Amino acid sequence: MIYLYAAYAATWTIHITYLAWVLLRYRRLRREIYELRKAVR
Amino acid sequence: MPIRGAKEGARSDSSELIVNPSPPACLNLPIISLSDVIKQFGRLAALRGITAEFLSGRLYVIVGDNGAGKTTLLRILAGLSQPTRGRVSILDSTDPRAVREQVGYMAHPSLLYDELSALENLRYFAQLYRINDEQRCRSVIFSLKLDPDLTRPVGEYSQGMRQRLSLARAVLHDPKILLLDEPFSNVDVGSARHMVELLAAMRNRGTTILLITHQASLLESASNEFVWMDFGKIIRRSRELELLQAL
Amino acid sequence: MSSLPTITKATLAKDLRLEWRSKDVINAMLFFALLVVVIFSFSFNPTAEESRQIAGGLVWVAFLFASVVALNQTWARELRNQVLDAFRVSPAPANALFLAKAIGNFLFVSALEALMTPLFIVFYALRALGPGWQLVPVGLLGTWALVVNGTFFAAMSIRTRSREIMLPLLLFPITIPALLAMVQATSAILTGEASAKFWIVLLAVYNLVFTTVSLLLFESVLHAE
Amino acid sequence: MKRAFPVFGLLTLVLLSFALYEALIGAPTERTMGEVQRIFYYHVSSAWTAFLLFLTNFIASVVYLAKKNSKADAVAAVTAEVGVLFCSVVLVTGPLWARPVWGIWWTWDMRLTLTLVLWLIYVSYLVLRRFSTSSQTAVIAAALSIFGAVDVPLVYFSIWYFRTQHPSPVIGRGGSLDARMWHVLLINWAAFLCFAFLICWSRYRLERLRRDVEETQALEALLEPRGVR
Repeated sequence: MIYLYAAYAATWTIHITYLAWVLLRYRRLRREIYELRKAVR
Repeated sequence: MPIRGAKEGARSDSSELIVNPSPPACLNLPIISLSDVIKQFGRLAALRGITAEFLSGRLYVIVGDNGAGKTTLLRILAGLSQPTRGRVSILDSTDPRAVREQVGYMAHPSLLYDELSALENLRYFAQLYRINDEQRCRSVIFSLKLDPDLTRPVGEYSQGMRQRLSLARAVLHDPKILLLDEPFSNVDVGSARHMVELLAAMRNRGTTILLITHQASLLESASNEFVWMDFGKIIRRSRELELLQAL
Repeated sequence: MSSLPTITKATLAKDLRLEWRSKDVINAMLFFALLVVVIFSFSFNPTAEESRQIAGGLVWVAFLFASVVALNQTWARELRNQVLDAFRVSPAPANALFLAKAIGNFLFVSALEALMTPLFIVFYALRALGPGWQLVPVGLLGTWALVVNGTFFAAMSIRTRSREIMLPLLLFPITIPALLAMVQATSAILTGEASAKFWIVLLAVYNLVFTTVSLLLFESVLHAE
Repeated sequence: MKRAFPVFGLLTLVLLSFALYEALIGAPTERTMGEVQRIFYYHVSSAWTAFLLFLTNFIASVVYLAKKNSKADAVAAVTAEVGVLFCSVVLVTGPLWARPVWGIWWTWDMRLTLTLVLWLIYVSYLVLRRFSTSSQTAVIAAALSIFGAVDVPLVYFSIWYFRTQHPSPVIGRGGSLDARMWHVLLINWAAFLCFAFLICWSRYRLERLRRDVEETQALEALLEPRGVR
């Protein structure tokens, strides 16, 4: 039983870690766009 | 066939023709044209929209600060890299690779094998152009005042000799268009003058030459037009070097 | 396309001449190979019977590591003075360059194997119980399998940062089936317990497939920029 | 188009929860393996999703080489990344299933080995993308993807023969699947596919945005030094 839960938990941990990483990159990019806009003006 | 009969030919007709640098009128056709060419390397743009035409049978001197995009422009014309955007047309072909046989390219590094002798180097590069003519290699080396029988490897040549041999490699297959990146760097004044004479003679026979240099004054009499690049754009073109510099 | 064999030959002759003058590949490779054999002998000290079982793996892993040294050097010469650009501006077919480099590497790695094999035989007291002549096709096909992909990936990795590390990273995963085939074939022949036929056929197919793919793709990789 | 993303996201979330419920509670318990068998629904649907993503990567790479279309390159980059993600899930859940059922974490079984090799190939693909100089990444990555795809059948045959020579120490999964289990598996697969598509979509948008930013930055950056002069 413990293996079952471990597997399901592991699956979602991997997915959520990845999504968090994507989100982090997205935010970094957003900041860059913001700064770029400021620089152009 | 430039540099043919290099011994007498090049030197005599270059010295008389250098007085009158304007090419025959029939050759004044655009041989290279660029429209809005952009080249981007990641977060850096080397070329930011270049639109220009270069006419056949002329010698253009490209000047500008380091990082102005001169070398990138030349590499794109040589087919070594593709523009990120925009159109390049050389000899009525939009693919620089289709006209490779017609283009000679001399880069800032020598593009030669240090371990081989001058003749061995040229013999190999001649084969890449399907030229199997030992005599041709020898005469090209000779026309640049080098000794074809020298067995010393190119690695032991002086910088000036290496530059001249590098030019020999670029003109080996008698190209219609010659692209030269800093051909005179570290070359002594005498050799540089000789190279200019040779280039002028080639131009007079119809070769189009684009040349990057920091020693533009060397080419004041030979050049047809000066092209000034800055920050990835062509800022100004002028027949007179002083006019260009005055602005 | 008629220029392909001529230019291949010219390029190969040029590479061999360069190697003859500088000898940097051969020297580095030979010493490295010797080190690999000696270290392997220290690490595994089996009886003759055991060594027959593991020799296939041992020998090919040693060859694989040693050939990476040679493969990394393949394009080093073309990068000095950026001579590669001189090839790229010429109308010569890209595949001629690839074939010349692959054949050159094949010769280097074969020479290396010819020198390492006797050392392995001496250190491990090897003797084939199966049909020994089959080791020849296995060796030739296996070497080509290492070299054809290695040459291609070396060309790829010169376009990356930290290129020396990139080559094994790219090469090893793709080479797994070939390596498995070489090792299994060699073990089968040495122990004489099984037939190596399947593995030889697999190696031949592997070579055919990857030689074709390499020739199809090399031009775009060489001119990528 | 802007509305489609949250709507689809919500739909996927519902589907995923339903699939989770079905996998943990809805599906019948397997007789010999017991509860642990339920890992199967996540394991297999992740594997199929990963293979599909790698296939997409291969197709996008071929399209890129043929047409030099930068959108195809972005698709290839994204599907490889998400494919490796799902493949990692397969490789983690696999041993977690094998341990209680077979008593060992890992065996050089056909499917396991193939998945591992695929994972290695695509990780090297991602490393190559990261390390190559920017203007050449797309072409050499596409070439590597084609090498990887061509390699898969060869890996398959080599391991297949390797295994028939030395029969694996474990009992295969064997047996046909119960209809109800099939049902749950397909629901899970559908949910995972939607989920993968959702990730790819947002990752693709991020990739395109990144490229746009890079381009604007490239074209603008040179303005600054001019201002200074």
